[in-house]
Parts: sequence; C-alpha cells; structure tokens
Amino acid sequence: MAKIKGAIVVDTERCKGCNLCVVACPTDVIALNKLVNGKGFNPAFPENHGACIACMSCSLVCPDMCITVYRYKPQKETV
Amino acid sequence: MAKIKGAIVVDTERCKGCNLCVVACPTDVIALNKLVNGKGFNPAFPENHGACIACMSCSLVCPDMCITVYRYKPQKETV
Amino acid sequence: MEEIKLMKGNEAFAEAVIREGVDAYFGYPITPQSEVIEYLMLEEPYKRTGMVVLQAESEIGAIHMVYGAAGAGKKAVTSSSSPGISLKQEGISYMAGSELPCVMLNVVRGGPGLGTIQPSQADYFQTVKGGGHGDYKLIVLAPASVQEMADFVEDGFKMAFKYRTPVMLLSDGLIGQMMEKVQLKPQKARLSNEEIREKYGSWATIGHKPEERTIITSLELKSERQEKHNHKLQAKYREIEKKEVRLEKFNCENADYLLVAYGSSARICQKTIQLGKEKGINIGLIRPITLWPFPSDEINKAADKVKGVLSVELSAGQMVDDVRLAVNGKVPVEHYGRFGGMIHSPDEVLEALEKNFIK
Amino acid sequence: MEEIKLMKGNEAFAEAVIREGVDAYFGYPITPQSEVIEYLMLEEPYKRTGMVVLQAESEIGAIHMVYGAAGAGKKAVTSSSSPGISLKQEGISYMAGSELPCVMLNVVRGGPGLGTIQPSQADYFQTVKGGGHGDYKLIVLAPASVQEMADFVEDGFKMAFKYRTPVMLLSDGLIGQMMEKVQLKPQKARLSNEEIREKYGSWATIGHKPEERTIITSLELKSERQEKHNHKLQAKYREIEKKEVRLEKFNCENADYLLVAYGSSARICQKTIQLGKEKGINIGLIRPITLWPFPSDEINKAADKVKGVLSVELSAGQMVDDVRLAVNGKVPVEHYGRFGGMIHSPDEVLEALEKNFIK
Amino acid sequence: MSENITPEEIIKKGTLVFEKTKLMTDAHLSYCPGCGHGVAHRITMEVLEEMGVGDQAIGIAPVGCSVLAYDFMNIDMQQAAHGRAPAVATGIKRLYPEKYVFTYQGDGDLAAIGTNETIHACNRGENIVIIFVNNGIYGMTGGQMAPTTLEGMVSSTSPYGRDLGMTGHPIKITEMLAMLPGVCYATRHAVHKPGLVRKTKKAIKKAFENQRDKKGTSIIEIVSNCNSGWKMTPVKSNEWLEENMLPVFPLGDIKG
Amino acid sequence: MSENITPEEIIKKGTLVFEKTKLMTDAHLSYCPGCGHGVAHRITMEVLEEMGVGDQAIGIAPVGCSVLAYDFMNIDMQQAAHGRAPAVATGIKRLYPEKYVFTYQGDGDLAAIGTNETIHACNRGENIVIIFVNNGIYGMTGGQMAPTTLEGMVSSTSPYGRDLGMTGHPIKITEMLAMLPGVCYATRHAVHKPGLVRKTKKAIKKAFENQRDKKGTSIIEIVSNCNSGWKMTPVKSNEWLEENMLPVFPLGDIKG
Amino acid sequence: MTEEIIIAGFGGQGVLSMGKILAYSGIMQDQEVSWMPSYGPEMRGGTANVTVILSDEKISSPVLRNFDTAIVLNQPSMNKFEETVKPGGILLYDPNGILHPPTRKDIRIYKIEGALEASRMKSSKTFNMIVLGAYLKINPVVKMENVLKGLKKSLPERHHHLIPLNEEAIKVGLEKVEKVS
Amino acid sequence: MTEEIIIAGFGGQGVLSMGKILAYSGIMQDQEVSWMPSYGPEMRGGTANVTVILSDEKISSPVLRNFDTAIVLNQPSMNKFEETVKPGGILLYDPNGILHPPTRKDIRIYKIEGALEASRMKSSKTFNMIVLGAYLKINPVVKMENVLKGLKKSLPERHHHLIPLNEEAIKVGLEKVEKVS
Ligand SMILES: Cc1ncc(C[n+]2csc(CCOP(=O)(O)OP(=O)(O)O)c2C)c(N)n1
Ligand SMILES: Cc1ncc(C[n+]2csc(CCOP(=O)(O)OP(=O)(O)O)c2C)c(N)n1
Ligand code: SF4
Ligand code: SF4
Ligand code: SF4
Ligand code: SF4
Ligand code: SF4
Ligand code: SF4
Ligand SMILES: [Mg+2]
Ligand SMILES: [Mg+2]
Repeated sequence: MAKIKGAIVVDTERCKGCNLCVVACPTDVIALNKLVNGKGFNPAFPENHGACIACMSCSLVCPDMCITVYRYKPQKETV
Repeated sequence: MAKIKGAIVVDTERCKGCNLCVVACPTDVIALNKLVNGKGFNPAFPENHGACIACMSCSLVCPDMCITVYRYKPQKETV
Repeated sequence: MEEIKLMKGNEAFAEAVIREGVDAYFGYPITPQSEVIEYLMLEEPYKRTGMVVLQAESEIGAIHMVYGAAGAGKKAVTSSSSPGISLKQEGISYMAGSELPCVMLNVVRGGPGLGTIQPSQADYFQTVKGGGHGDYKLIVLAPASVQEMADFVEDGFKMAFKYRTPVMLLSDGLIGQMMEKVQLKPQKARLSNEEIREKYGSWATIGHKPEERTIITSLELKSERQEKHNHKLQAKYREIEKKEVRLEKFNCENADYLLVAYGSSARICQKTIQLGKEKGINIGLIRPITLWPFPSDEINKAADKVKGVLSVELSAGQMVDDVRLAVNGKVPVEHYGRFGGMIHSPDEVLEALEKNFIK
Repeated sequence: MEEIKLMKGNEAFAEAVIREGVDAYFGYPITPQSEVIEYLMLEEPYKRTGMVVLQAESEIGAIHMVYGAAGAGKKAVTSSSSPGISLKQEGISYMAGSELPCVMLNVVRGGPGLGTIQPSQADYFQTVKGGGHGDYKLIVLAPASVQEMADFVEDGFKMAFKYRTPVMLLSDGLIGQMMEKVQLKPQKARLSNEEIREKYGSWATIGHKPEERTIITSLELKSERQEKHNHKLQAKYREIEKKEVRLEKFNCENADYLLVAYGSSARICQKTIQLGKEKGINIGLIRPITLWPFPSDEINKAADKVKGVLSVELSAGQMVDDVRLAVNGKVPVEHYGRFGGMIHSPDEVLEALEKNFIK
Repeated sequence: MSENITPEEIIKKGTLVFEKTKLMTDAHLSYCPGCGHGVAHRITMEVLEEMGVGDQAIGIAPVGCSVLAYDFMNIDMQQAAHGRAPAVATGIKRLYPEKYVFTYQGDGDLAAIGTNETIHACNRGENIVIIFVNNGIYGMTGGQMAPTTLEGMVSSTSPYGRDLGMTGHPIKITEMLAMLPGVCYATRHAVHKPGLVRKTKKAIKKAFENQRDKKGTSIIEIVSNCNSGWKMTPVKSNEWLEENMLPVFPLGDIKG
Repeated sequence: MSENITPEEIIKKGTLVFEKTKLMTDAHLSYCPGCGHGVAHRITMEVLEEMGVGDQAIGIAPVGCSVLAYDFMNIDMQQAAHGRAPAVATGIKRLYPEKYVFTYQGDGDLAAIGTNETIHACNRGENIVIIFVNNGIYGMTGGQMAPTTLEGMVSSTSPYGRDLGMTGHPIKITEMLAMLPGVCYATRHAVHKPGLVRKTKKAIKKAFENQRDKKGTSIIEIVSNCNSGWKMTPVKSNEWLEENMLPVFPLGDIKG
Repeated sequence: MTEEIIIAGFGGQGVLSMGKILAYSGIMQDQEVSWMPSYGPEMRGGTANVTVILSDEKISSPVLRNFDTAIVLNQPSMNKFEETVKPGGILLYDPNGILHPPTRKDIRIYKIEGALEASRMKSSKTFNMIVLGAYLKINPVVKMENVLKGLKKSLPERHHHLIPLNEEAIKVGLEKVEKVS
Repeated sequence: MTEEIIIAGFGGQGVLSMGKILAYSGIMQDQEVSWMPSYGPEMRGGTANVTVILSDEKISSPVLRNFDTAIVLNQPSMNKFEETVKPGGILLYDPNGILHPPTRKDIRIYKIEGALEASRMKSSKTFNMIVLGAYLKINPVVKMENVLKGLKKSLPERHHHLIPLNEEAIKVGLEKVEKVS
C-alpha cells in the first residue's frame, strides 16, 4: 500500500513554543528550537521531518495556526 | 357522633367581595351583600349561618383575612 | 400632513416610531411608559412595516439588543423610566463609545430608588452630565407636548445618524401620560438592507468580505489610540454644540426676570408669565429644547437684560448648574421646583420668583 | 500606629477595610481593581475578624448584597471600576433613597464603553453629579495616595453612618496600582450584633418584634410623602455641604494662577508648581479632597487673588464645571487634561497654564 | 341531633380556630379582590408565627404588586430593586446566619429581570427561602407578558396571545433551579383551594425548617392568579388557572 | 517501500492539506502560548469558510480574553459588554434573519454576569449559535474564580481552593440551557487533542446548519485550558483538564 | 374660552373615557385640548381622575389645582375635589354612594342619578355618557354634533354600533340633571 | 536626593519584584518611595515595566516621562526607553536578546550578563537580583544593609530561606557589571 508521506511548514514568528504540537505528533516529528524567536519563544520545527505522515494532528491542536501541512501520496507502488 | 358546628365573623370593611369564600364553602353558608362597603365592594356575610361546620375553607382562601372562624363541639350527645 | 389625533405622549411616541420607519424597538415595561411597548404590540408594526418589537428580559437586555441592531446599521429604539434607565448606563456608555446611533426615551418618575411613579425631572444630571462612565455626551431633546413626543423621533434619528451618537428624549410622566392633539407625519419606508449597505456599510456589521469587514467596538487597550478616539468624540461634541442647539423663547424681549425651564415645567411656566403680567411683573422664559447641547449663549445674552434668573425644574435643582454656568455670575441665578413626584403650579413659580428677586 | 508597609493602593484599601472592622465585602473582578478582592481572599478576613468576603455573580449582584447588609446595620463595602460602577447605578440610587450607609470604591479607567484599563478621571460627572436617577448625592472622597486609599475607609464609614448615606471613594488606576509607603491603623473590632441593635436597631432590619419592626425602602407612592422624603434628603445634603468639605492647599498665598486638581492629577500638579517656580511663575493648587461636597467657597475666595484658574483633570473636562460654578465669573476658568488612559506630565500642565493665561 | 346553638353563641363560647395572624398588620391589603398574593402573604407569616421566629425573620419585598408586602407582613423587611431580592437576601443572610431570611418575588421579578441573581443565589446554596408567586404576568405594571405567560395567553404586550415563535416558551424556572446542587428543596404549589392552601403552608414550613437546619436554598413556587391582568373575575381566574396554568406548571415536589 | 522524497519536495509537489483559513486574519493571536481560544477561533472560522458564509456572518466578541476576537476573526464583528453578547446577537439576528450570527463567550461572561441574557436568548429560541469556552476561570482579569471553577481549584480569588460551602458548586450551565425548548442543540466538547478538535468542529458545523435551517439556539460548550490562570504549562494544563475538568464537565451531546 | 374640568370616581366608572370623549369633542370644534389622568398601580383601591382642558388658546399647564367644573362620582373624590372648584364654578355629582353631599355655598351644585338611570337603561356602560349629558346641559362647552363626532373618533370602529345607545344616554343625562343649589 | 528609575523587560523576568525590593530598601533608609507598574491584560505578549522613585522629599507624580536610570531587559523595552534617559543618566541592560544595543552618546551605558550569570548560578530566579546588584554598583542609591532589610520585607516569611541566595546574586551583579560607554 502507498504509505502517505507528509511535510510541515512552521511559521516560527507566529509560534509561541507551547509544545502542544510536539506532544500531539504521533511520529515525533516536531521539537522546539533552542533559539528564541522575536517574541522570545522557542519555536517548533520538524526535527525528524522524514517521519511525517501528514496526519494534521499538529496543525489541528496548534492554537496559533503556525503549521501548514502538505501530503504526498506516491502514485505507483509495488505491492 | 357529635357534629361540629361553626360560626364565622366577616370583617366587612376588609372584604373586597371577591366571592372566593362563597365558592369555597362546602355548605353554602356565605353570600355577598347587596349593599356596598366603604370601599365600594359587596362584602361577604354568613347568609346561611346555621350550616357552618367550621371547616375553615372560607378563611383559608380569603386573600384579605376577613374571616374569623369559631368552632363548637357539643359536649354531650345521644348516640 | 395627516389628520389630527388625540393621543397620549407615550402612544404618540410609539406611533411616530413606526412612521419613522424604525427597524426595531426593544424594551421592558415600567410605569409611566409601558404604553410605548403596549401600543406597539397592539399596532403590530411587524405587519405594518416589518418592524421588530421585542419585550426584552430586562432593561439591560433591551439596551444591548439596541446596541446590536444599531451596530448593524438599523434604526433602533428603546424606552424606559428612571430606574430602568439607570440600569442602561453601561450600555449607553458603550453606545457612545462605539459611536452607535439610536433614540432612547426616558419618561422620568420621581426618585431616588424605587421612588414614585409620578412625574419628575430629576434625571437631568444623569442624562445631561453623564450617567455612565467616561467622557461622552448624549444629545438630549426635551419634549414639552405630545406633538413633540412624536416629532422628536424624526429629529432624534436625524442627529443620531448624522453624528453616529445616541440620542435621548428626556420626558416625564406628565408628558408621557397626558393626551393632546397630535398631527403625525406620514409613514416613511424602512431602509432596505441594500440601502443600509449603501449608506452605513462602511461601518455597520452587515456581513462583509474580509477586505471590507467592519468592527463595532469601544475597546482600545493602547492609551494613545484611546485618547485619539476620545479626541474624535470631543471634536464631534464641539460640532454638535455649534450646530444643534435648540430652544424656544417666550416674552423675552422686555422681561425683567427670566425663567429657564424645559419639558413639562416649561409649560407650567408659560402660565406663570400670564400670571406675572396680571401682577405687572414682566417675566420671560427660555425653554431649552436641547438640554445638551445647552443653549448657554442665548441664556447668557438674555441675562444681560434681566435682574434675576430662575431655573424651574421638577427636581431639587439640577439644570440650574447649567444655567449658572451660562450666566457666569452676571446676575443672580436661583432654583425653584417641586419634586419627588409633586408638580409645581404656575402661581407657586410666580411666588418663588417674587420671593427670590422682588420681595 | 503600626509599622510602615509598601503596598498597592488597592491592597491598602483592602487591608484598611479589614482593620476598620468592616462586616462584608461584595465585589466582582475588574481591572484595575481586582487586587481588592484578591487581597481580601488571600488574607482570609473571615478568619481574622469574621468578615464576609464574597465574589458576586456580577456588579449588580454585589451592590444589592451591600444593600442587604447595609440595611441590616452592617458595615459593607464594594469596589469596581468604571463599567462596573455604571452597572451599579440603580443600586446606588436605591441606597441613597433608602438612606443606607456604605463605602464604595471606583478605581477609574478610561472610557467610554469598554475603553481602556489605564487610569482616568472621567467618571467625575457620574459620581459627583448623579449616575443614577433621582435627586441624590454621594459623599465623594478622592484619595491622592496609597495612604489615603487606606485612611479614607475609616473617614468614609464615619460619614456614611453619621448621615446614613453611601460614600464613594473616587480613585483611579494610578492610585490603585501604585505602591507607596502606608501606615495602617490598628485593627478595630467589628460591632457585635448586640452593639448593632443598640446603635442602629431603630432603623436596621435585624429582626424585631412587630411593635418595633423596621423597614428599608425607597418607595413612596404618595407624592406628598415622597416629596417630604426628598426634602429630608436635601436637608441632610445641605448639612453635609456645611460640615464635611475637605481640601488641601499648596502654595496658594501669593499665587498668580490657581490649579484645581484632585487625586492623581493633584499629585502631578504639585510638581507643576515646582516647575513653575523654576520659571518664575507663581502657581497655587487647591486639591479638593471631597469632590462632593465641593470646596466651592475656598475656590471662590482663592479666585479673588489670581488671574486665572485651570482645572486639571484626567478627563475631557468635568470638574471644571464645578470650578466655574465656584468662581462664578470672577476670573477665567479653563480646563486641561489628557484622557482616554493617558496621563499628563507636570510640564504639560505648566504649558497649558502658560498657553491659557500667559502667552 | 346536635344542640341548637346559635352562631352568636358559638362565637362567644366556641374555640377560635382561625383568625388573622398577628404577623400580618391590620392594614388592608392593597391587592385586587381575590388576588392570591394575600393568601401567600398570610401563610408565610403563619409559618413564622408557628415557628415562633417572627422577630428573627427578615423578609425581602420585590418590585411587583407585592412591593408593599412590608406594609402587611408584620416583621422586619427590606424592599429590593426589581429582580435583586436574592442578592439582597444573600447580603443579609451571610451576616446573620441565624436569622430567617426569605424573599417574596413575582414571576417577572424572579424569572425575567432577576434570573441571574436567582440562579446564582441558588447555585451558591444561600441558606434562604424563596417564595415565588407565579401568576404568569406582570401584575403591577398593568398586565404585560411575563416569561411564564402561557402560549396564546393575552396580555397587554401580547394582545393577540403569546406567540412562542416570537417570544419563546413559558419558562419553568423552578425545574431549572432544582438542577442546582445548592437547592435543597424545590416545589410547586397553589393557593386557590383550601386543601392547596394547607399543602402550600406545609411546604413553606418545610422550607423554613430547611433554613433552620442549614440545608441550602428552598424555593416554593406558588402558581397564582392575577384577576386584573387576566381580566377575569377572581372565581373565573381560579378556574382558568386550574385548567390552563397547572398543566404547564404541574403542582408537586420537584426536588427534596 | 515508499519513494524517498524529501520534505522540501513534498512541500513543493504535495497537496496542501492544512493551512490557516482566510477567515482568520494574519494578526498574531494575543493569547498566551497554548491557549485553547486559538483553536476555538480557528475552527469556528473554518466552518464558516467551508459553508461559504464568511461574508454573511456577524460575530459577537465578549469581554474576556477573547474580547479581541475581532482582531483575529476576519469577518464583521461587534464587541459586546460583559455578559451581554446574547442580547447583542438577538438585536442583530432579529433584523437579519438570513445572516449567520454567533456569540463567542467565556465562562465568566456567559455563566456569571451574563446568565440572564444567555438564559433568555435561549428561552426565546433565538436562532443563533453560542460558542462557549469554559476554562473554569476568569482568564483576562488575571485568573479569578468563575462559576465553573472546580471544587478545591486555586484561583486568585480562591487562593486556598474553591470552597463549595462558601461559593457553591461549579455550575453546569449547558445542562440547564438544554432544558429550554428554545435550545435545539446543546453539546460539550474540547480542543486539546486532534480528534477532539475534529469533533468540536463538526459540532460547530451542525450548529451553524441549525441556524441556517432556523431550528433555534445551538450552544457548543468547549472545555478549555487557561495556562496563565491555572499557572501550568500548556501541556500540563491539558492533562489537568482531562483529569479534572472532564469528569465534572463530561463531553458529548446533551441535547439535539 | 377655557374650560378646566376634573372628572373623578372609582376605576371602572368610565371616568377616563368620558374625559377622552370630551377632549375629542373639543378637537372637533377646533379647540386646543389636554387630557391628563391620574395614574398609579392598577386598581389596588384608588380613585381614578382625569383633568380635561378645552381652550381656544394654546394650553400651558395640563395640571391644575383648581377647576371650573368638578364632576364627582364617589365619596373619596368628593372629599378631595369639592374644595378645588373655583368660586362660581360647577360641581356635578351622582348621589349614589355619596354619604356627605357637598356643602359649599359659593359654587353651583348639580346632581345626576347616573347609576340609577343607567340601570334603568339596563346598561351600566351608559353611566358615564349619562353624566356627560348632564354636564353638557349645565355647560354646553361642546356642541352636540361635535360630541357625536368625538364619540365616533374615540371609539374603535368595531364599537361604532354602540353610538346610538350612547347618544340616547347623553340625552337622558340632559334631561335628568337637577340643580341642587 | 531623588532617583527616578524605570525597569523594563518581559513579564516573568522579575521586573516588578526587583522594583519592589528597591522601593522597600528606600523605605528602610527612611526615604519616600513610589512604585508604579505598567498594567495590562495578563501576558498576551506585552512588556512589563515599573517606575520606581526614591526621594528624600515627598513624591508628587509617580508617573514620569524621563528617568535618571533605565534598566532594560529586552529589545522592545530598549526601543521604548533608551530615549527616556535624562542626559547624563544611566542605562543598564542585559545584552541577551538585544539585537540593537543602545546608541546614545549623552548617557552612561552599562551592561550586565544577567541571564548568563543566572544560568551559571543554576537558578533563573536570581536573574533580577543580579541586575539589581549591577545597578547598585553603578549607583548605590540604597545601602546594602537596607537592601537586605528590604528583601526581607518584600519576601513572604516562607521564602526567607532564599535570602542568602539572593544576597549572593546581588554580589554577582556588583562584580560583573561592565561599563559600555
Ligand atoms: C428596574 C425596573 N424595571 C421595571 C420596573 C417596573 N416593574 C414594576 S413591577 C414589574 C413586574 C412585576 O411583575 P411580577 O414580578 O410578576 O409581579 P406581580 O406584580 O405579577 O406580582 C415591573 C416590570 C421597575 N420598577 N424597575
Ligand atoms: C461590567 C464588567 N465587569 C467586569 C469586567 C472585567 N472583566 C473582564 S474579562 C472578565 C472575565 C472574563 O472571564 P471569562 O468570561 O471566563 O473569559 P476568559 O478570559 O476566561 O476567556 C471580567 C470579569 C468588565 N470588563 N466589565
Ligand atoms: S502532520 Fe502529523 S506527523 Fe506530520 S508533523 Fe504534524 S502531527 Fe506529526
Ligand atoms: S502548537 Fe503551534 S504555537 Fe505551539 S509550539 Fe507548536 S507550532 Fe508553536
Ligand atoms: S368555616 Fe367552612 S362551613 Fe363555615 S362558612 Fe367557612 S367554609 Fe363555610
Ligand atoms: S374571600 Fe374574603 S375578601 Fe373575598 S368575599 Fe370572602 S370575605 Fe370577602
Ligand atoms: S394586579 Fe394582579 S397580581 Fe397585582 S394585586 Fe391585582 S390581581 Fe394581584
Ligand atoms: S489568560 Fe488564560 S484564557 Fe486568557 S489567553 Fe491566557 S491562557 Fe488563554
Ligand atoms: Mg407576576
Ligand atoms: Mg474563562
């Protein structure tokens, strides 16, 4: 079966480093950056991006609408 | 059995002729006077006083606390 | 012009509200003005013009329904009497702060507290100086007849929309309850939603695309901006003061003494002028029609020619402050009035005038 | 006297309320005064003195809880800020009408409407002239320091019970939020129910036999009696005007110009006096401590010796009316003040003075 | 059968079984003829008298026809602003936990403008008694629609009958209040018949006993008439009440 | 298994499956990190966008942290006085029956000061949607006790924990509102987990569809966090919510 | 010409509508009019009264202390209003229920058995029109044709069939009024 | 002597309590003091600041536009308050997070690596005391003994065990402060 893959883009300037996306991600894609953004927060970033399955969990729980999610479904696949 | 007898006193100046006591009395003791009182109402009076059984129905429903009820229980009675 | 009718002040107000093409009335019963909503309900304006009439759960509910409707560009009306108007003060301050137009009616009764249901003019301070919090002003029209209870609905709405500001009709139990001849204006059409979009769409919340969206608010957490907003309000108030003062003068030309009175008290004082004539006392009367903006200039001018000014109100003395501010020390200014639901008679006024300035 | 503490105005007020032996506080949170109830809750006065502290469901709930407690002879307090005070206007009018003593605090923020949470003095009209309906007056004390936020609790209750009338402390976000040194009075005991019966049993609803029963009401349907009641209130107000005026003077002896300012604005104006001196301008300041009764006589007298009077308020000009009434045309009276949450600086005041009277 | 005693003799010799309680003043009630407020007043005072706590009671009169309750109830009373009686009662009771504090309110007062104060006093479980006279109308102001006005019922602000679509259903506030844990007793009664008067009085007694025992808020709803507002004779209005009000507001205990 | 595509390529080639709706402005939300208001805002706007009615919607912002909702929701909005949003909504909706009118309110706003307006709008069955964010506290004013604050819960006005004897039980206002015939839909949700967010959004959609179909009042309670008021990290507060709030305010449909 | 009238009695006697018809009649002959009721909590035992002014000039105060005519329909109103009639003025009353008849010597006193006549007409609703007729006999301030026009105006359309009855009642009043002193 | 100070940074940096300790210290040496915070809706992204005045005379206005000293702990505060320092006055800042260091030439500028030193002390709570120490080195407006007394006063009893740590932090600040220009 074609395994869906995903990718996210985090708007780091919007991000408040609340960590909710980190906790929500089922595949541990996201981590918080050690460096602060302009608002003084440690923003989220896809540390383990390859694991993303585009499940949107992160974007659904993000209160600040920082996360955009893309999905890729391979066209052909050997069964 | 000693049949209880009763009597009522109506404060005709308090009375507003609402007729509620008349309707409430189970033995049709009370009627409204044709003459009006100082407030312009036709006050209640015990037209058929002898029938009173001191049940207090009239006094219970009277909104204006016009009716005082007395009860008399004959002491001796031939069965 | 329509035929002459005999109506209560409250009823004339209500009928004028329908004919003005008002969109909604929200109110809560209170004596002596419950006839307003009763008349409206009886007339079924929702059938006549599509106007909404709703009895709110409280005066607070009513004023905030007006807020919502006004914020959506509609002509909305509420009415109450003194205690109910006190409850609306937060809402009134919000309306002023958000610059929303509406017409309100206070049929004043005697206070303070539950007081009495009889006529009074003791809500002058509340209405004219500021019952709610913050720096704001209401345009205040004081009807003195049943005819004016009707006429001021139109006048009120004109100003309310011109300046985007709430307007209060300050009446009392006497004007509200009495019947007089009244000639009503013909029915105006209510504005369609399209017309509202055209006229008020730039500020009213009527549903917009994001690029054009509108917001009704009185909040500005940044003081700099809040101050700016306040300056805008003040500039508007200065303009209103310049343009909208209305008053009526009686026998002022050669008067030796000046009465200042509004609403029902002004009617009583007209008879005092006659009584004065009979006694050889020459009395003039200025009747402010707008209590705010107050006819200070005219009173100031009139004060040049008289020996004393008596502010005659159905209160312990409230408008007298504004009269004194207008006269600014030129001649003595005194107050006379019965209150707590009592109404002075024309001769009592004359007596008070004599006592203060002649004897 | 107790040791010196560093406290916020709101906290000092709350602590003074406990120490005054107050029986109950009822309030609803609102910035910038929520520290009052927060401090009380933290201090658990119900353990310290048995005092009741209850967060009401709303400001309306709170004022009517105060009404109940005050009507039962208890010392009750409430506090809020501008929009919340507007909501209390009906209740305040009831308290005045029923002649109930209490102390209320308004920590004013900028309006109108939701406005801003920053300091303001734009509730002067509402407080001093009449936010509620009917002819009534509140005794109004205007603290200008954290110390006075504490001290006026006792002063307020003295007058409240002496005259059986509600007392308002008119403060603002600046005085409420700032910390200063404060020296608190020692704890007073709360009155026992027996003492209350002794002192206030003749009017308070504390449970009586039918022959001695008491009624708290502001209703009087008969206008004659309502007028009589109003005359009684007015007589009381005249007495208060005679006896309770309080003010503070700064540099008034040889001043050429007079500032009139209260509360936080008065503090700012004190610095203006210094700045004036440096520039060779001799400025005096009268600080009304009681806004009602207003120190009209003193201002009138002071006006004899100066060239101009500037009313300096954090508002668009409200107290200036009372200053003008006091000066009565003797010299020009002008207003200056920032508003909408902005605070004028001492040099802005000086500039305004120069602009109005010198340049 | 029984001896032939005249009424006059009975009055002289018999036992007095009913007279106006001393906790009602001698003033003539200001209510319209046949208005249920009178009975509701009286039995409330009778309960206090029977419990011997008249001089420890503080009543709160509302704004409504019973605004003048303080002229008739011969105890200490406060007159509260429209709808605010439960807040006023809270203020008193919190400071006098041993006194008997009650409000007496109409349906406009309690269920329209005063809904908030009512609900939150009940939610806090204020240890008070609420006597709630529901006559489905604003009596005092001349018969306007109340939140409890029945469907189709004519009032001066629903002259063509209450239209549910426009103004909503008659509100069953007592049922709503019964949901609150602070309420220990919620019950609905009526006073237009002698037996109902007896039951209502018992309920009021239980309510004050709850207060004595510090159990929380008790609310006694009394479905009553308003002859003036309904524009019926007293007798007719009681019949109408029975036929129309009671199906919507059924009598009986709701809680406790 | 799957082809080895880089995230960068996915972003370029893949389908966009989630982005900020255009009905939210670009302004950064003023809420604290992790505050549930953000999600509640977003899904409300997503629903309006999906229904294609953003330009026919009028929202009412309350007084509370979400007072600035109008800065973020990219539609016409009115800011209502504390507690009065349902009255404001009534004023609008009665005049624009075809528009989509909703209030967005906190628990202090809706269930304390605004109880009366809420109950009577619901009782009239105003055809509006109420989004009710219950975080058990007054967030905006610095964390004071709300009527929904849990037993023993610390707030700035219950610093030693809410004492039921003193202040009453946390009020279940949605259950009370559900009793009113005017309410067609009353449901309780949460937004701290992806699945719950999806469900809440569905509920909001249903509510607006009810409005479209003129069914009456719909109320969506969202049990949410207040990290600042509760003094916890966002993650911790969501755990606390799950463990403490949900037992008292269980999720699910209450009516409709 | 200005006529200042007080009409006072129990609520339900038709005092207010009698005043209203009078006022409307004034309008029909182009006069200025005012009608000012006492108002209070419904019923609850008070008296109802209304002040009607008919005038050829603009009316200043609608509230008066003294009257040209007092029409008095119960004892409490008699107690209150007898003294308010201006010297030389008119007092008209219905003796039914009046325990203390008027005693003033400086005014003109008339009586009308309104209640009695109404019961004769078998319609208590005619009571106030009978009294109105009596008043118009004493003082024809408004022409009969204008009264009829006024009646028509003040009655809602659906009650217009009652006009003839009312007209008849007025006539009864015109006939039956008696001068007392 | 009057010293007018603004302390500004993010909420949570201990700005308000630092001001409070300073004010209490002033009280300990019998000065007049005032402490005026900025206040606003909690958090929600703003900066926190407090104006502290220590004076030998009565303090008139607690609100100022210009300051003898500005203690600045983040960039937004730098943007806002650099210009408010009186000519010849002091600007003390923590360079952590400051992208645009101060540029004025007419004032004395100092820096303290407060955040860095606090993390070295393994207690972020010491941050504000380190900054306070730095300030007291530059301008010893209050004597150290009074600062300790002030600390004691402003901390609730249950936190008194932290006083030694705070004392140490102040000393770190005294040592580590550097003059920039
Ligand atoms: C703030 C305020 N609003 C309105 C009124 C007018 N008012 C007086 S009583 C009343 C309604 C009373 O109805 P209800 O509570 O049902 O009592 P009832 O007279 O039917 O016994 C109203 C609206 C008022 N006095 N105060
Ligand atoms: C009349 C009035 N009273 C009080 C306030 C202060 N105030 C602002 S928000 C708020 C409570 C908000 O709590 P909630 O509704 O739960 O919203 P949250 O901030 O928790 O989302 C209060 C009491 C006000 N602005 N106006
Ligand atoms: S879309 Fe799913 S898998 Fe990808 S980062 Fe977000 S939560 Fe993790
Ligand atoms: S949930 Fe959003 S705001 Fe929170 S850390 Fe993740 S991206 Fe940032
Ligand atoms: S006591 Fe009973 S029987 Fe006697 S009159 Fe009254 S109701 Fe009738
Ligand atoms: S019930 Fe009372 S008021 Fe009514 S008629 Fe009988 S006695 Fe009179
Ligand atoms: S108006 Fe209705 S409620 Fe009021 S007294 Fe009359 S009958 Fe009773
Ligand atoms: S204070 Fe609470 S409710 Fe408000 S934004 Fe912060 S976390 Fe959210
Ligand atoms: Mg009722
Ligand atoms: Mg909340």
